[in-house]
Amino acid sequence: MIIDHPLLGPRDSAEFTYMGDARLIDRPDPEATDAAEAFYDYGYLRDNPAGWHDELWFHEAGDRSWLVITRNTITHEISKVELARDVARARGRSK
Amino acid sequence: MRYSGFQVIKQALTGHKGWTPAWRDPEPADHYDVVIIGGGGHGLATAHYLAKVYGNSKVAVIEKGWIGGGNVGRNTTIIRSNYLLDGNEPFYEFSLKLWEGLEQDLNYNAMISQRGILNLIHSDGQRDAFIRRGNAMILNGADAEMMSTAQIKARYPFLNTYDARFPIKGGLAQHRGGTVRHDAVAWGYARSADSRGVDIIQNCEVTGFRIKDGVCKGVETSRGFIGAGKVGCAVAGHSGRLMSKAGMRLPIESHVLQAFVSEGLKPVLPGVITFGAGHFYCSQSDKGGLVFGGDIDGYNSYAQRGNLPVVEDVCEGAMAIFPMLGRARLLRMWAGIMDMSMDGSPIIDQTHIKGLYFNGGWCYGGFKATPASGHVFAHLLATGEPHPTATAYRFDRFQKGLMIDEKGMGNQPNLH
Amino acid sequence: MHDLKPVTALGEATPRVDTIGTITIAENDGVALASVAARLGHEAACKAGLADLLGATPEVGKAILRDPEAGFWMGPDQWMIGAPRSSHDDLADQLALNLKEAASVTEQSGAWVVFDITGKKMADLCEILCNIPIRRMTAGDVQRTMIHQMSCFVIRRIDDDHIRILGPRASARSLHHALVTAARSVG
Amino acid sequence: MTQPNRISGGQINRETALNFTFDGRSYSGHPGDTLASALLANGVRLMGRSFKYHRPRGPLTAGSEEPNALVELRGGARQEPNTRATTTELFDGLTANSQNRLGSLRFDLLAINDQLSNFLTAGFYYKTFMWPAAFWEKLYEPIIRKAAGLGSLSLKDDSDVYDKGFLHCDLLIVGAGPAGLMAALTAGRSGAEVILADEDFRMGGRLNSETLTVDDQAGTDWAAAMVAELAALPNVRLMPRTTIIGAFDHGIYGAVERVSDHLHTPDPGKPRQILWRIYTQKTVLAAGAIERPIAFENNDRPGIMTASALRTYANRYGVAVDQRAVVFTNNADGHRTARDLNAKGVKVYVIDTRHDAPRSQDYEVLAGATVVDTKGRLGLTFAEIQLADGTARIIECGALGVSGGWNPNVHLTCHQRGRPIWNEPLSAFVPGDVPPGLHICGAAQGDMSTHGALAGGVQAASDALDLNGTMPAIPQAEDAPVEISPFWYVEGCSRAWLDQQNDVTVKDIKLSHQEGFRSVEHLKRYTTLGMATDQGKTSNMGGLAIMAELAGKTIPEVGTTIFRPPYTPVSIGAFAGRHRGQEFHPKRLTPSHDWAAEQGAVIVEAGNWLRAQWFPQPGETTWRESVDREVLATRGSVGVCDVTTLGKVDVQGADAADFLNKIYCNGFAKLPVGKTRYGLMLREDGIAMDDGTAARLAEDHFVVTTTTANALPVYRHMEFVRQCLMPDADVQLISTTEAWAQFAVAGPNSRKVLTHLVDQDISNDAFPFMACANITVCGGLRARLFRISFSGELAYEIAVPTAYGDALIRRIMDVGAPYDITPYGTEALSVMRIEKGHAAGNELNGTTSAQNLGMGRMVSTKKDSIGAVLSRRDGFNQPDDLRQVGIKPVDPADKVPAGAHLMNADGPVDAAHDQGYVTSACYSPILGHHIALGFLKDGGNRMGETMRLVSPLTGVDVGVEICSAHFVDPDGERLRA
Repeated sequence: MIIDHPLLGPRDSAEFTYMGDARLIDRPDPEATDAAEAFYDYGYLRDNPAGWHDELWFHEAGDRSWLVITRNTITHEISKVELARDVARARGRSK
Repeated sequence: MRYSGFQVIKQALTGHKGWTPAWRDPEPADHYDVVIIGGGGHGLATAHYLAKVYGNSKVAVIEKGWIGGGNVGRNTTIIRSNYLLDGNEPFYEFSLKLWEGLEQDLNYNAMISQRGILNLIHSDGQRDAFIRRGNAMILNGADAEMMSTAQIKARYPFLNTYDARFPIKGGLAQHRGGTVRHDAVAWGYARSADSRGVDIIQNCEVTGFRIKDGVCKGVETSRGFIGAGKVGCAVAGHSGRLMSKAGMRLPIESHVLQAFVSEGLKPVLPGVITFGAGHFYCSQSDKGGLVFGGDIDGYNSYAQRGNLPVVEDVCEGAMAIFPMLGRARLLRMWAGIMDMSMDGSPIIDQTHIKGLYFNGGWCYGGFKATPASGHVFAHLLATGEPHPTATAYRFDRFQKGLMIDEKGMGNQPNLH
Repeated sequence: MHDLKPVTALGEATPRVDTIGTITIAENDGVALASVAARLGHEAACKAGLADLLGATPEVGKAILRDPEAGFWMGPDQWMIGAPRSSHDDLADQLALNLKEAASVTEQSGAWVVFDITGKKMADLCEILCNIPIRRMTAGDVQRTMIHQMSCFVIRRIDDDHIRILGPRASARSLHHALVTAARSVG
Repeated sequence: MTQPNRISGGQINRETALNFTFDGRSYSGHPGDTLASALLANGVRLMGRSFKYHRPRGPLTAGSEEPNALVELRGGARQEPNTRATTTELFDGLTANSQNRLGSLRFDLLAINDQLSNFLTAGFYYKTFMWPAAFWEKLYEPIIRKAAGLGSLSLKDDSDVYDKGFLHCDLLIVGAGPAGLMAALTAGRSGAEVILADEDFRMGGRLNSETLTVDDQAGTDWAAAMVAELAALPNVRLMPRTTIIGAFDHGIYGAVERVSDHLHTPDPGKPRQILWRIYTQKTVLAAGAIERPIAFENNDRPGIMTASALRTYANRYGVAVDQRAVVFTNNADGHRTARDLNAKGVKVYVIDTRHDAPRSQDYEVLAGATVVDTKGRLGLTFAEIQLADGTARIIECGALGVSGGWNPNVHLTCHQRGRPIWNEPLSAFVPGDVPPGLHICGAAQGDMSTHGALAGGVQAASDALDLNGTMPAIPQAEDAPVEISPFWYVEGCSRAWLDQQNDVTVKDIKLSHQEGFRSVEHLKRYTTLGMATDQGKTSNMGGLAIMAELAGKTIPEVGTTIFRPPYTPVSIGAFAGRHRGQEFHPKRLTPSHDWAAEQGAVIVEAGNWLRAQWFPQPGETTWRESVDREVLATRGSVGVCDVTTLGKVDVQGADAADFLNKIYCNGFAKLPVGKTRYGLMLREDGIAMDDGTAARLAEDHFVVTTTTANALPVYRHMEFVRQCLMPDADVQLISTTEAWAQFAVAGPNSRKVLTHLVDQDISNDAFPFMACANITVCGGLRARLFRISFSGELAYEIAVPTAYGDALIRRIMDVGAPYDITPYGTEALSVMRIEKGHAAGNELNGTTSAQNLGMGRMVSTKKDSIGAVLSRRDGFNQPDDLRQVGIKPVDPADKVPAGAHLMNADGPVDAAHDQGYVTSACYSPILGHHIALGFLKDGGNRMGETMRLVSPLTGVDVGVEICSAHFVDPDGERLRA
């Protein structure tokens, strides 16, 4: 596969390491009263869609950016690639 | 019709006119005691054991395509019970024992071939881990043997023990491991279940579950509603897709695993062998093809096809231990969808919806598990209780922190 | 002055040069290296500091090929700076001093082996070594890529037939072997 | 040597003779020949045996779709089984042998299977060999396995090398026939970067096999001129002998270039083959079409082949397979073969299934007739014809060309699971859904005429590249329509071969239908149709058509067959490239590697690192002697060990301490500058991930160490936390593992040794336990010093820039000489850490929690850290949880080996009563007996308990005592000395 890196342009996916669902960015609040349940959900349950999937890839053999890639799990088509740091900021992880 | 050598001769002499379809092609009934979704190895085995062991023949297996077309029809055919953890080993050993009597049980020759499986060892740390595993196997009543490099070399004289980047320091063998003609497993179970009255309904896709007040009443299908006392799902690879129709999210991701076969070659490999310093395992089929594989591609996929990096990685492993394979040719590559679970072990359990049961999360261990999976799932469906060898395969183990993690990779499915 | 004698990444007293057919593979032992990462909120100051040093801040995927200091982009807000070891053995300290709180500087001199590869079949050599579009690259283009499982930077230098490869120093011999083997292969 | 069947013409160089042998007999051919054409020229039709029935076989085709003429090419370590004679380029000195025979090719003893074929029908093995049960493994299967396979491997290491490479282009064109050549010209003139690849050694495709003209030139000459023109374009790369093997995601194509296969041996340093990964924006598929046979009784004899193959041998190679030939066809193209053969002086008969078949002045056409049987034990001698009126006629012939129509070569279009669609006028499948960016033209698309190919090539290139402006003119060429009347098999035939290699006959398809295996997938799997080395290129359609007829369905209703990569089988060596033997993975050498080698150190692999395992001294005969000495010397005085391999990450920034607080379960915020702290890192699921130290060199600067094995995953994890979980923290990370040469100097005299090196005061007061600092050594070389200990002794780790590592180890040995400083390797390192009770990889095995490791209390509850929440789950906090313990033998002479399981002294020995296991074990030279670390249920409360340690696998059953894991200096006094 080829990942169109937002900074570097098209790069072979073999340069990247896959982690999984981009919801892993949304780490729950450990102080919340339902933290145990929330972390179980965060850690273990997945939508696992047959279709579009936001997922985390690490440019291990490249610039060491984590990326959020929107990829179709049926066709492998990639429709969007963003720096995970930007996504994390947009999702309010900066505190 | 009973299959036998005599029957083959008799039919040959009478123009093969007497052979009948291996299973019927029935219309679905309105209601069954048990509807099993998924006409793969596990679903068909479940039906066979429900009918044969638990005496329930009001059973239907519904399959969206053709039976045996999923992972039972596209794997590397290996059977073994060389597991480490208590949650797994008794189950897989139960499975291996069922394999050992399967041909007679089914009256179908699935060519179970116990030519052994050998895991190569390349470091002291790996040896320690394999000794622990071998002991766990023996303590669970399975067989295991530590083989020296010299013993291995005698069996595989062409093994690279002289110029290896990661020297071979021995191996853990399970001589009862081996291979099975995979398609025949599906067909054998189907034929047996059918002969006991189970309806095998092909080209029937489940479009939804009919759930009322937390109770599953049956399934909506492309051929209409089919009522059921209990519904068992055995569609590994597609578990997430199916269970989402019941509103469930699972501790499972779907991943692609590739496998490969070479051109037909005169026999060179006596048994199954796995490389311990890379991703490569291999056996040779009764037809002569080297059947081999390695790691999953590593990304979520339902595409049933993989990419080159894994092909290369696997062949590098092949050349690392068998440099004589350089001129053997890879004939075909294919890929299946794996239910990769969060701890690398399966789930066989009731769901929170009454009457709805789940069997999945097989990662790439599903084929060898087929008989036991069917047996214990039949047990669960018939009795409502988990089979003694499968008590650990619960949904709530993740919530409770009781994972069954053979590889120690944690909650990242693509690492299992 | 200390009295310890360095060795090259290939473990020798002097840098090695191999000529195979038209290709020359020369270890370049004379480069001091340091990475510079901008501190959060100080990106502009960091870039300005680098621009002072190099004439400009290297853009994504680019190097500034310049004497005595040169530099290339490594990652978001991160650059690798190189300079002659003879004059800049304490490159990291100098950079830290210059950039102050604008950047985190880390010495990298020991982490890399540097090979200069020249010759008219340089591009053929690259094609069997790594996944970079070498024929489309122009002077100053930099790509991080895998060469036989080793993570390397490939920098297209000013001369048309010249690339510089920075590879992991501990694997210098494996990398050298890969380069020499590839050179023989493309002949 | 004469070549009796060699006729005039063809693209061979008759001026040069190439000598070769087949089954030990010498023959000669010419440059331009394939092995098959040369053998046919020499009158050899019999080239192989079929898989199951061992039927005599000759070539069915003249291309890579060949199922029959497979040979063992070359010998010794270069022996290459299953090699298609039809694509093997002849070279001088070529040797080939026939395969899959018992005895000689002519008298194959296993041909008995053919006599028994009535018993060996499709799937017969599923129904028998079950009684008695034990006989399957002992008798039946061994017999079956003996007959398995086709060719044989030499079992010698492949002596050739392979390269792998990457190419980038705008347009990849697959196939250099008329369509591909025109596409290349169109794209090439536009300035695009073009790769034109063809599996053949001569570009031109079918033009080389035809007598057609293009622009009044012979087709083959036109093609040669076109190739020359393309070669002159700098932006066009011509790749003959290059097979595109697969269409992978996002425009990545796999290709195999056969660099040296046409040579006797590769030139020095040159690869046999190169696996190319081609990255292209767009692709034009111009792979042509493959002619399919018709099934009739005994249609598999040597001499029977596709009509187009007969034509190719005549036109391209100057070979008449026989002077008397029959063409059996259902379409107009078969007549082209007849015309060409007739023109070459071959006596030709055309058997055309169509009642309205066109007549000829030059040869006899039997319209509405069929071939109903053939004769000839080792090669065709007679064809038996049933005429339109039902009467029979026997025709003597040695060649029979069959044309059942042409199948567009859709292989690559299926690689992303696109399904071909049925085209009624062609009676063939044409490409359906195709991979993105793929454009198809010529016969591959169903445009069967030369004009269609030429025009289609221009169109496809122009479409693919979105070109405007002037296109190349379309040369003049024939534009004959396809005239075909579908005809799949001769009625009443039974032993009529569909899959010739796997011996699948019409009868087998009927049986498959009868037994309910009616879907394509079931049919293929039950009969093995299409599972041969040609992936069914010549056989699948026939099988499908017959199944359709039996099932009363149309062909597309029965299903389509899709192809999977690779297009043709690929050497495993090519996929592996250089990564074999010592080059399987790169090596990482420590800075002291050369020095250690000089000392005669035994080297061990640690991941990709090579490390000194121990340093044998003269007189030492076992590794234990060396290791014991190294341990005792270190604990007694001082030892030195290269620890460069530990991962090192530079963590800087204002929020560095907060960041460490997040990744480590224990606290780092209050660590003073100049101090180091042990840290335990959990995964988010609460399991221990890694451990190491973090040294605070400045308020905003830490150096974190990881274990050797986990350096990469830990770094990745740290970047995840930094970028995804703390995106606005001021933290910068970079790995510095290889930047520093780091040595552990350990033992009571370690300080004395270092005093000779370090330029600063390192007295206990100035540099206490867990201190760290930037220092200088040997008069000014910048260095780092950490007072940390893995061995439990007074110890330091000292780091200098890597280039000075070699000098430093030599200097350490020099200045340490008065203290008898002893280098130690990973074994002694391991012994000392076990003696000290430090967890390492065997304990941090991915399933153990902080609690298991006895570090549960380290998980801070005052702050959030990765893994903290999920480590509080019930399963992590059971009363009988595993706890790390020490284990020693009751009898000091006993070993307590790793991997053994702990059992209650008086309880049963089985899995249900398993109490725990040994993770790490060694002989402790200090204590004078073996010791071990392990995990034991409720281990914290079982100190002093006597248990049974069993390893049935290795024959161990000993009594052990549970003890503290800290065997040496439990209070840590030595560390602080």
